[in-house]
Order: sequence, then structure tokens, then C-alpha cells
Amino acid sequence: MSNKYIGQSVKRVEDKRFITGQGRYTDDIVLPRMVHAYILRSPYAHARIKSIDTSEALAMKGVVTIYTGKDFENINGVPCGWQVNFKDGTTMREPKHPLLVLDKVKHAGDGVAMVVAETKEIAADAAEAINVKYEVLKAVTNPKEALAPGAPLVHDEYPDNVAFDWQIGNDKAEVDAAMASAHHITKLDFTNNRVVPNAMEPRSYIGDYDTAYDRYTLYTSTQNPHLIRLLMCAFVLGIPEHKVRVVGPDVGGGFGSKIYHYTEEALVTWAAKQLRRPIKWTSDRSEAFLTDAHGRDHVSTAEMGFDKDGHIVGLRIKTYANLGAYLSTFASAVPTYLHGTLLQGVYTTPKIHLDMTCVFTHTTAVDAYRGAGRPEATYLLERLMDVSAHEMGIDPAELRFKNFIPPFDGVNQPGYQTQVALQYDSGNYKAVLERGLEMLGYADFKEKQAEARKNGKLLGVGFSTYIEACGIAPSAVVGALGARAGLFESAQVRVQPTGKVSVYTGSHSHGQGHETSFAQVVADKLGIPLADVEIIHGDSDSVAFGMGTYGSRSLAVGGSAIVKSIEKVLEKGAKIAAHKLECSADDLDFADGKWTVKGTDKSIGFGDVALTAYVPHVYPANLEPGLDFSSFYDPANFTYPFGCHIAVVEVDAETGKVTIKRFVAVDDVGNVINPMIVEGQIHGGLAQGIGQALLEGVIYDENGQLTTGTFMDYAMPRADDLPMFETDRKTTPCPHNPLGVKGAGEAGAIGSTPAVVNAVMNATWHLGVSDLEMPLTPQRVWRAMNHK
Amino acid sequence: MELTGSHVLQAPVQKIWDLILNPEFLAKVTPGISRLEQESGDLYKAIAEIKIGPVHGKFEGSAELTDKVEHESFVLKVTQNSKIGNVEADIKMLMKPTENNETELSFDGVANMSGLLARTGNRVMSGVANTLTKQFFSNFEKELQNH
Amino acid sequence: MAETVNITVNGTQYSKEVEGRTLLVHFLRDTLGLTGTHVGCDTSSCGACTVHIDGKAVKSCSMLAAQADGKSITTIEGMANGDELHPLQESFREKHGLQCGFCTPGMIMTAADLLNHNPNPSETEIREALEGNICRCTGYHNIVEAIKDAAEKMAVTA
Amino acid sequence: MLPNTVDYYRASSVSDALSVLKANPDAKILAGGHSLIPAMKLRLNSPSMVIDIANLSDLNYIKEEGGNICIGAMTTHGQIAHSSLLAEKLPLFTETADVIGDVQVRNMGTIGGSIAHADPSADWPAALLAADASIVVTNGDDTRSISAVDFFVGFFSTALEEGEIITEIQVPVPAAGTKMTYQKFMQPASRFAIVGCAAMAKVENGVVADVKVAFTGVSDGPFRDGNVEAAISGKTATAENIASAAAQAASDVSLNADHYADEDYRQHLARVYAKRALTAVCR
Repeated sequence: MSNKYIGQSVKRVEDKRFITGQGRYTDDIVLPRMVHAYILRSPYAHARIKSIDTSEALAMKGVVTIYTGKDFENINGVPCGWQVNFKDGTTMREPKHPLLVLDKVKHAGDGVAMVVAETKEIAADAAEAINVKYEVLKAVTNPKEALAPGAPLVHDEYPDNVAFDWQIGNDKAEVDAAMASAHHITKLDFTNNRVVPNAMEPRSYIGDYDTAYDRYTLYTSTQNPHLIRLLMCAFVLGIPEHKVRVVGPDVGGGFGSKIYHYTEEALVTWAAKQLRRPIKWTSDRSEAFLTDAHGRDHVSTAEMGFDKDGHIVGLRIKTYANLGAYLSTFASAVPTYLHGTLLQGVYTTPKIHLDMTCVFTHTTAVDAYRGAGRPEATYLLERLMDVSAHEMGIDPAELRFKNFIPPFDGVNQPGYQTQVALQYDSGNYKAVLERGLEMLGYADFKEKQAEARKNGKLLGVGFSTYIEACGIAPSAVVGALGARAGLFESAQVRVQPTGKVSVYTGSHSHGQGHETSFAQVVADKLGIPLADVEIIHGDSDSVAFGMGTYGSRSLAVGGSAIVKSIEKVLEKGAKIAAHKLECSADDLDFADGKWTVKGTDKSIGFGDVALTAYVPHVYPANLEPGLDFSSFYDPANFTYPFGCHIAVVEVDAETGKVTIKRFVAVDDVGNVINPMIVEGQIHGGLAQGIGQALLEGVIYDENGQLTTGTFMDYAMPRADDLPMFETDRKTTPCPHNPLGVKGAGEAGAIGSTPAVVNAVMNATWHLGVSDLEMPLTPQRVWRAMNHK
Repeated sequence: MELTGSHVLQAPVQKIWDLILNPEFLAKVTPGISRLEQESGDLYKAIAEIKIGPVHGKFEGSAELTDKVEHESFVLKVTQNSKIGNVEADIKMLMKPTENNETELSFDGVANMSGLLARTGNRVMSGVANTLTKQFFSNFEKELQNH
Repeated sequence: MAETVNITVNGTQYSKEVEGRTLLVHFLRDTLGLTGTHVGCDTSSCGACTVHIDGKAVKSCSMLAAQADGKSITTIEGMANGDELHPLQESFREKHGLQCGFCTPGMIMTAADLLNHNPNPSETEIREALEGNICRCTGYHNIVEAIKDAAEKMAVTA
Repeated sequence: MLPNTVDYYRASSVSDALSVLKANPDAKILAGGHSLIPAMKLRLNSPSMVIDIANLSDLNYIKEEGGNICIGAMTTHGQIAHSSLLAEKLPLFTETADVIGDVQVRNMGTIGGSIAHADPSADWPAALLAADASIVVTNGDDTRSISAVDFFVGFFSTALEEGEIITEIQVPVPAAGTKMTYQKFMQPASRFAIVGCAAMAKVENGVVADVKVAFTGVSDGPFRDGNVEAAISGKTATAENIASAAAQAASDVSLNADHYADEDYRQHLARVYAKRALTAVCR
């Protein structure tokens, strides 16, 4: 292989179409005879449907048909993809999530009827003419309140609103004993605020049915077309998978919210056959707020115990996770296996116990959002570390250095076995904090802070040293933990006769730049120009199989599958080359796109070998023609990126408004294929993490109405809310995948949130502010500073 | 949305009581109700056209007077449905005589919104409440002069 | 009631019938097939639908197509001169100012409006100019870099 | 989302617009459309007809005439923000225009449309009140001028009568030496003012004179704050005097409340912003 592209900030191949307006998102696609769907949604969070009268709407000109819950009585709902059991071993409760509600709506925005019409305007007009009579019932939106006796029930069949309870870590008694021995205990109550992912492209689907071939096509703004096909065919509609093509064309951001199989995907697919016409549904932003899976929403009490030298002796946590009204595709995995397993953090905590209760409420379903469980774990740990440092009078950086797991590379030193099931692959946690402090200029900062305070300015610094589990994940492991799918990835490397290469990956790019970074890997491994490689993704008809993109897994898992296929190509290529060069394959070296007989200048290029494979006139006996290999890669372990994020904030003493003055991020995501893209991923994650800390938060009123349901009410970071980011990287390669990569998509959103909150607390601690609920709105900060 | 207000009206309690329990009068003074049609006893069909700022919608629903304590208090329950969302209000009305034989009319209740109104209205909801309160009493004063 | 509108889009004149309620963005996307202009919200907040009308950035989701009668519109599809990209398009690519690409057309159109009247904006001015455009992918860092870079390029060629 | 069916009418003159409006009482005047069209899209408002007055270019101007600055109702926020005449004579207006919405909104939205809409958090009302502006309106037959104080009568409501439209905003040219500012604390999502404070004052020999302080966002309508004005008027412009005057702000108005700012906090912000605005114009 050559090293012409790997490690270089190659400009993105895909950009050309996006910057010229040629991107093709689902809503851009127009099919002949296409009709449009509009979904009438419940205005109530909890209500019994008494009657639905569609007669007036049906009579309107241009209305094709109207479906209601009755049409789906005998059709399954959308499934949950991960089974978690109660502590006592019984299976979690899995209510039906119907395509349209038949009897009782369970959150504001639950789908009640689908109007199909010639235009989207007519469909919307007709939806207004449907008359639904509801009996409004009391709703509950807070997970702890949902557990109280007498609370309104989300599902009448589950009399306590509990989806399941769960625990992880050391034996509870051992942890209690460790905590009893502690010299100092820091105890905090946390609310990890519910946030809305808000990818800029609203969800959009087109169902199409080809009568001649009895074949369905679903165009969908998804992060994983094959997974949607599997779930929809096998669990919902019961149609044979080979009769369904799922295409995820250009997708305008996902951040988790486009992983899941949504009801509307199945609705348009099903209706396309009923109507024998293509049917498109595109979400409004208001609908997106009500129906895209939300993120986070934990209520916790956490305690961290220390010995007299500041070493952690134990960690004890009780958390209530709000799962919303239904179990979304990965809802059950997020607060458990993606959260509880990260509570070791980067510290040597010897005893850990998490007790988790997952609860149904009359709210939109909650599922993985950028980081998924790991930000919640990091938030607990990193807030506890800063508050403990303050309480014990130890510098927060120093307290972290005291407790870091020592460096290990996973090759010469073994991986680190945590108390919460995982084995970290490799890590050097002190290195990222050291570099972060260096970039910050910590000593200078402390002087500046003292000076600022004298002038009445509230300057603060906050730290966060995080770890996450990415590259999800070994199928055997996740299977044992209840996943209902494998989590491998597939890749096909098809060498064309002219030596150009088409690569089919089951990973899916919705902004991450796979078409570039994957091509960099292929071009270098084969020693060919980048322009000779095309990455094809997102179409279940062309890509053999795929598990899609989430959990920062594309390069670690999908990239590794590509490398496996390339190895097969090179192995077979060597046989062809050896035949042509009349030597043994063992005598050949492959470099810079050609096979050379060792110690000679006799060589044959990759293109010649490719042509020979397809024009096998002079060809090894017993070797098949062609140069085209598929592989499946199932990782040996998760990957464990880590890093150090430091926020410097200034709080306006009069208004409580927080301004981010500096943000330093040092991340170690293993080897890096394209530094420019990795940095971009970090930037985006930081913005979302900072958004959660300062701006973003869902507010339901006491009736379950989402009162932050538009971009006018739900604040997200805009350009003038953020500073230029100061980023750097350290490199601790992943020891168990061929590229040594770990994943970078979620890191920014995991580390940054507690860093910001810690910084605000640092700025206002002397005013008596030690803890505050996110988002840290000016009003909240001002109240806390003034004890109001 | 919380609805509270109080105002001294220049008429004795008895007169205020009689007026306010007259559906025609009630419809005239209550913002958000333009017509009340008796359905049975104290239950009325309520029709409204609401124009507040950017919102202009036609509503239809019911109004019911309950928990009546003569010359003292009653509860007004209003349900209004529209294409842009529904409103359910539950308001306790209290009448207290003042020293100079006037009436302190006060009310206290909540209006729950659903649908688009709930989702898009937070920014202006307190303004709506204040405005409705002001309108109620100013309408009342105006109508009082005609009776 | 149908309205006839005469609109020049990216230099081509169109005369089309539209409904009174048709928004300009839907006219561009559905009637003309110019799908580079996107819809990201329904409250005029996100800026994904930004186009130029007579040289000024506006949100095409917040006006009726009929209001654009007689006007000259430029969309993202009209920014390049044949194969020659607009400097902003070049810079967004070079500085990695986009990821999923959905907000990008609106960002570029807004940035172009900024550079039209402020050819050498500071970082603060750039950030303020972008306040009507939401990007969920980039954290804006590289968008700011891209606009700075384009300003420099345009200063050289000007 | 998509508006309901609506007829579109392009007016050729003010009188044309008014006669069509008269014939269609359910019609709405469409200026820049940046308040009306978003409401129509959400179907919060579904007029039967919109009367587009954008073609009335004779309502688009900024000029100085007879001791007044005159701004045509169809002048956009962007034009005001970039006006050199205003930058020199009435910088309060450029400063205010510059923080309305975003660039795109400023390019389409008009001053006339904004004040007719009278959003309780809009920026213009505070500036108009502090500048002692008058609003010229016509019904085709009669033209009248309404002072800003009388024009903004409350929550989304104005003194504009049915069948009237705004043609011009008139502002007396401030006396030489007058300082003015608009300070805004905005809601981070909508970018509307949670508190907006416009102030004008002249300091002569260290004493504050001709002071005007107006707020938007604080209450259900914009208002001049007479308490603050009285408390600083005729006083020396010291930090202490400014602070104690500012502490009177928003004392006797009903206070708005929402997720971002409840009543207490909003009143506190009004005081902070009164102090900042007074400091800017008095010192």
C-alpha cells in the first residue's frame, strides 16, 4: 500500500453536489403519478378516541383516501430492536406501537389518520376536515411522577408505567460498604435534560410499488436502509425482504434520530401497494418535534466516595430514564448497555453500582441521540469530579490525575477491565488532560480569573475527561445483551476490468464524508488514484447488506469490512500477477499499485491484473475469473475514544447570561484517515453538547403539551452563540481493528456538556452556586447567583 | 395559562350575579365567546371568533356553569375546539360586596391549550391572559352601563 | 385562484400559474424543479430556504410566489458560472464548511449577501450575519473559516 | 406547513389597496409578509385574501423634511439599518433596525408592517416611543397622524382602524447633542426581545435633560417608562443616579412571563437594561 491519502485532509468528494444544489434528498425525489400523505395527529397527550368522522374530508376534491387505526388493527406496530430484561429476569414490557392509533393516543402527536391526496396542500386541507372526538385523560410526563401510585397509565395493561428495571456493576452491598468507608462523599441530584435532535432535513419517505414485479421501494431519510428493510419486512408488514428495496439517498443529518424504524415508513410502503401509486410523506418541523425520537431525559441521584487522599472508592447511582410513550428501536439499550457500562469513566473507581428504572410517560419516544447514554454517564461522572474537587479543596485537574487509569496500549499491556462489563481497548487519559491544560495555559488562566473577579467579572473554567464506547459492536456480545440484530458490517470491493473500483458499503453517510474517507483507504490500500474509487452506499439493491451508521461505527466497523475485502482482492490479484510474471505469488511485493518480483524490476500494475481477471486468456488454472469480493466484519470489541474538553466561560453578573470565551478540545480517536473530517465531526459534536448545556431543553406542560415545539421556542446554537474551537488530537491506535481507528462522530457531544456546566459553576461557586439544572438559561443562573 | 383577575364593579352583588348568569350578557363580556346557545340547564353551546395578534380562528364548543352558590360564586367551564388547537378553561368566579355596596368580581382559573396553540404560543401566552382579563372587565363595565 | 407570475430565476424567465397560497420555495422546488433550496422549518427560523431576490438574501419559505412577480431570483443552482464555482462554493469545500449539505445552499446564499456589502467581514460580523441560518452539523467553525477564505479570494480577484 | 387557500391581490396604489380592503373585510394587507405569512403557514390565520402593497414604491423612502425624519411605511428594516441619513441624524433607528430578526428578515420586513402587527416583543415600538415618533395613516379619504404613545394600545393592537393603512413614520430630528440607544436582551430561539430598551437623552452641564425611555418585550404592549424618566430627569448623570432611576423601571406594568423569563426576572432585566441604556445616553 501507499500512504498518499490516509492521514491527509483530502477535500470531500461529495461536496460538489451539495454546494451546487444538486444533493438529492428524499423530498427532492418526484415519481410519476405520485400522491402525497398528511398525517393528522393527536393534539392531546393522553386521550381516548371516541369517534373519527372522515366523510367530509373524503368528499373533498383531490382526496384519494384516508386511513385510520382501523386499517391497521391486524398489522403489527413498529418493533423495539433490543430486548432488556427486568432485574428478576422477566422480559421488558413492549407495548404495541401502532402505525395509526386505534383507541388511545399516548403522546401529543400520536398519528390518528393519514390523508392521501393529489397534492400536499389538499392533503393538509382535508386533514383539517376530519372530525375526531376525544375523551381527554390526565397525562404524566416526568418519570418519577409516572411511578407514583395513582399516576395516569400510559398503557392500561402495565399498571405502574415501568418498562423494566435494571442494574449493573458490583454487588450493591459491596458498593454500600465502600461508600460507608469513604472519607468524603459528594452527592448530587441530576436532571439530564430532554433534547430534540433536529437534523436540518426533516424526515421524508416515499413508498412505491411495482405491480409487474410485485416489488416495493421505500426511499427514506434513514441512517441504515437495510435495518429499516429488515424491521419493516420481518416485524411490521410481513412482506418478503427480497421484494423490498430500501434507498437512503442523501440524508440531511441524523444524530441518531434517523436510525429508527418510524411508523410513517411502514405507512407509505403499505399504502403504495393499496393505491398502486407512489406516495410521499415529508415531516413538517412542528411534526418533527412531536415525532422524531428525542434524546437523554434522565433523573438521577449520584454519589461518589473518596478516601482522604482524594482517590475514588465508590460510585452509587439511582436513575430514572424516561422512555416516552413507546419503545423506539433502541430505546431500551440506551440507558442500559450504552450508559451503565460507561460509568467507570477514565477512573480507577473500584466499586460501582447503577440502579436503573425505565419508565413510560405520555411523551414522545426517547432514543439514541448523538452519544446515546454515554453523554449521560459522562455528565454524572464529570460533574461529580468537579464538585468533589471544589468540596475537597483539590484542584479539579489534580483530582483527575490522581484517579486516571494508567496508560495501556492494548498490545503490550492488556486492555482495562472495568467494573461495569466492558474491557477498554487502549487509552492514555493523562496525556489528553496534560495537552488540554497546556493549550489552556492553566496557570495563566488562574491569574486572569482572579484579576477578572476583582473587576466584578465572573470567569470560570470547567473540565471534562471523557471516554466512550464506539464502533458498536461485537454481535455475540450485543446478542447476549438482548440485541435483536447483529452489529457487523459488510463491504463489497468490485474491481472493474479497467482497474477502477466500486466499493459497496453497508455504512451510510449523512454528512460524515464516507465517500471521501472510505475512498482514501481504498485508494491507498490498492495504490490507485482516489478518483478511481467510488463509494456506493444507501441502497439495499446494490449493497448486499448493511447495519448502517450510528454509534461512531462507520470507519471502525464498515471501514474494517472494506479492508477485509481489499485483502481478498490483493490475494487473488497476486495469483494473477504471479501467473503473468511467471513466478510464485510468494515472490511478489505489492506497493504503489503494482506487484513486483522481489529483487527485480519486473512488475505488473493493478490495472493490468484487473483486466486479466476479466479477460482471462492467460490465466492461472483453477482460478475463477473476476476480481470482486465481499466481506463481513464483526468487531472483536467496542472501540474506546477518549479526550479532554475544557470550557472557559464568562457569566454576566447582572443577567446571568453565559458566554463561551474559549473551548479547548483534545480528543484521541485512534488513527485518523482524514483529519479535516474528524475535526469537523468534533466541532459539530461540541456545538450540540454546548447546546444541551446552555440552550436546549424540552418543556412539556402539565397536560403533556410540548411547549417548545418550534425553532421559535426551542433554542439551538447559532453562529453567534459559539466561539472558534481550539482542537488538537492525541493518537492511541485501536489494537483490534485493521485501521487502528476508534470513531469520532459522538465525542464532541459527550465531553463538552459537563465541561460547560462545570465552567459556569466554577465562575459562580463563590456566590453559592454548586449545581444547576440544564439548560443553564440566564434566568436559572441569575436566580441561583441571587438565591431567588 | 393562568387566568386571574379582580375588579370592583359599580353595582351591587345581586345585580352583578343576575347579569353574569344571563347567557346573553356573559357572551358579550367574555372574550373568546361570541354566542351562547342554551343546550340544557346551565350547559350552553359556545361559538367564538378569536382575533389576537397573528391568531385568527373560529372556535366552537361548550360553556357550563357549575357549583353555583347564589350571589357568591360559580365555576365557568369552557371547552373550545378549532383547527388550530383546543382550549379548556375552568374558572372560578367570585363576587364579594364592598363597603359602599359595589361588587368585587374576581376570577381564578386555568386555561389548558392543546395542539398548535400549545406548541407555538408560549412566547405570548401571558400577554393573551393579561389581555383577556383586561377585556373581560372593560367589556363588563361597558355593558354594565347598558343595564 | 390562480395567479400568473413572471419570474426570472438564475437568468431564465418563467411565466407560470401559481395558487395564491403557493410559497416561493415550493414554486422553486415543485414547479421549477430547483431542489437545491430546502425547507428545514415552518417558522422562518432556519434559513435553509434562503435565495436572493434582486440581489438580496430572503427566506423563500416566508413569501408567496406571487410576491416575487417581476423579480429576479438567484438560487444555489445559479451561483456557479458553468463549471466555474462561485468563490464561496469553492471555500465551503476547501474549508469543510459543510457536512450533510442540507443547510449549505442557504448558508452560501446568506454569506453571498454579506460579502456583497461587506467584502472584508470580521469573525464577529460573519457570525452575526449567519444568525438566521441554522447548521446542526458543523458547529459553524468551518463555515466561518470558509466565508473568511472566500472574502480573501474575492478581494484578490476584485 | 402550508397556508390555507388565499386570493392574492397586488395593489397598484394606496387607494387601490384601500378600496379592495373595503370590499373584502376579511382581507389582510401584506407588506413584507414576515409577520403574516408565518402565521398563515401555521394556519393560525387564514385570511380570504392578501393585498400585497409591495409595489407601492412611493411608500419606500427615508428623507428629512420640515424638521422631521420621514420614513415610508414600506421601507425595509435593512434599508433603515444601512441609511446614512439615519446613521447621522437618528442613529437609534439604524441601531434598532440592525438587531431585528436576521439579515433575511431585514431584507423583506418593513417598518410599517412591523408596527401594524404590534408584536409585544417587536423592536420598533420601543424606538418609536423613545423618539416621539408619529405614525401617519390613511383610509383613502382622510389622513391622520397618531403619536406613537397613542398608536400602540396594547397586546398586538394599535389605534389603526379598519380600512386604514400606515403610510409614513415621522420622527422629529433630535436636537444636536442628543444621544440615543437601543439595547436588547433577546430570546435565543426566536431572537425576539425579552427586554428591549430604547433611550434618548441630552446631557447639558452634566445634567440629564429631554430623557425618554421606552420598553418592549416587558409587558403586553410597549410603553414609555415615566418613572425612570422622572427619576433621572434634571439629575446629574452619575452612575448612582442612573442606577437608582433604572431601579424604577417596569414598576407599574403587567409583566410578561414565558419559559425564558418569568415576571421577576423580566422586571430585573428591564432594570438592568434601563441602566445600560441610560448609561449609554447619559455618560
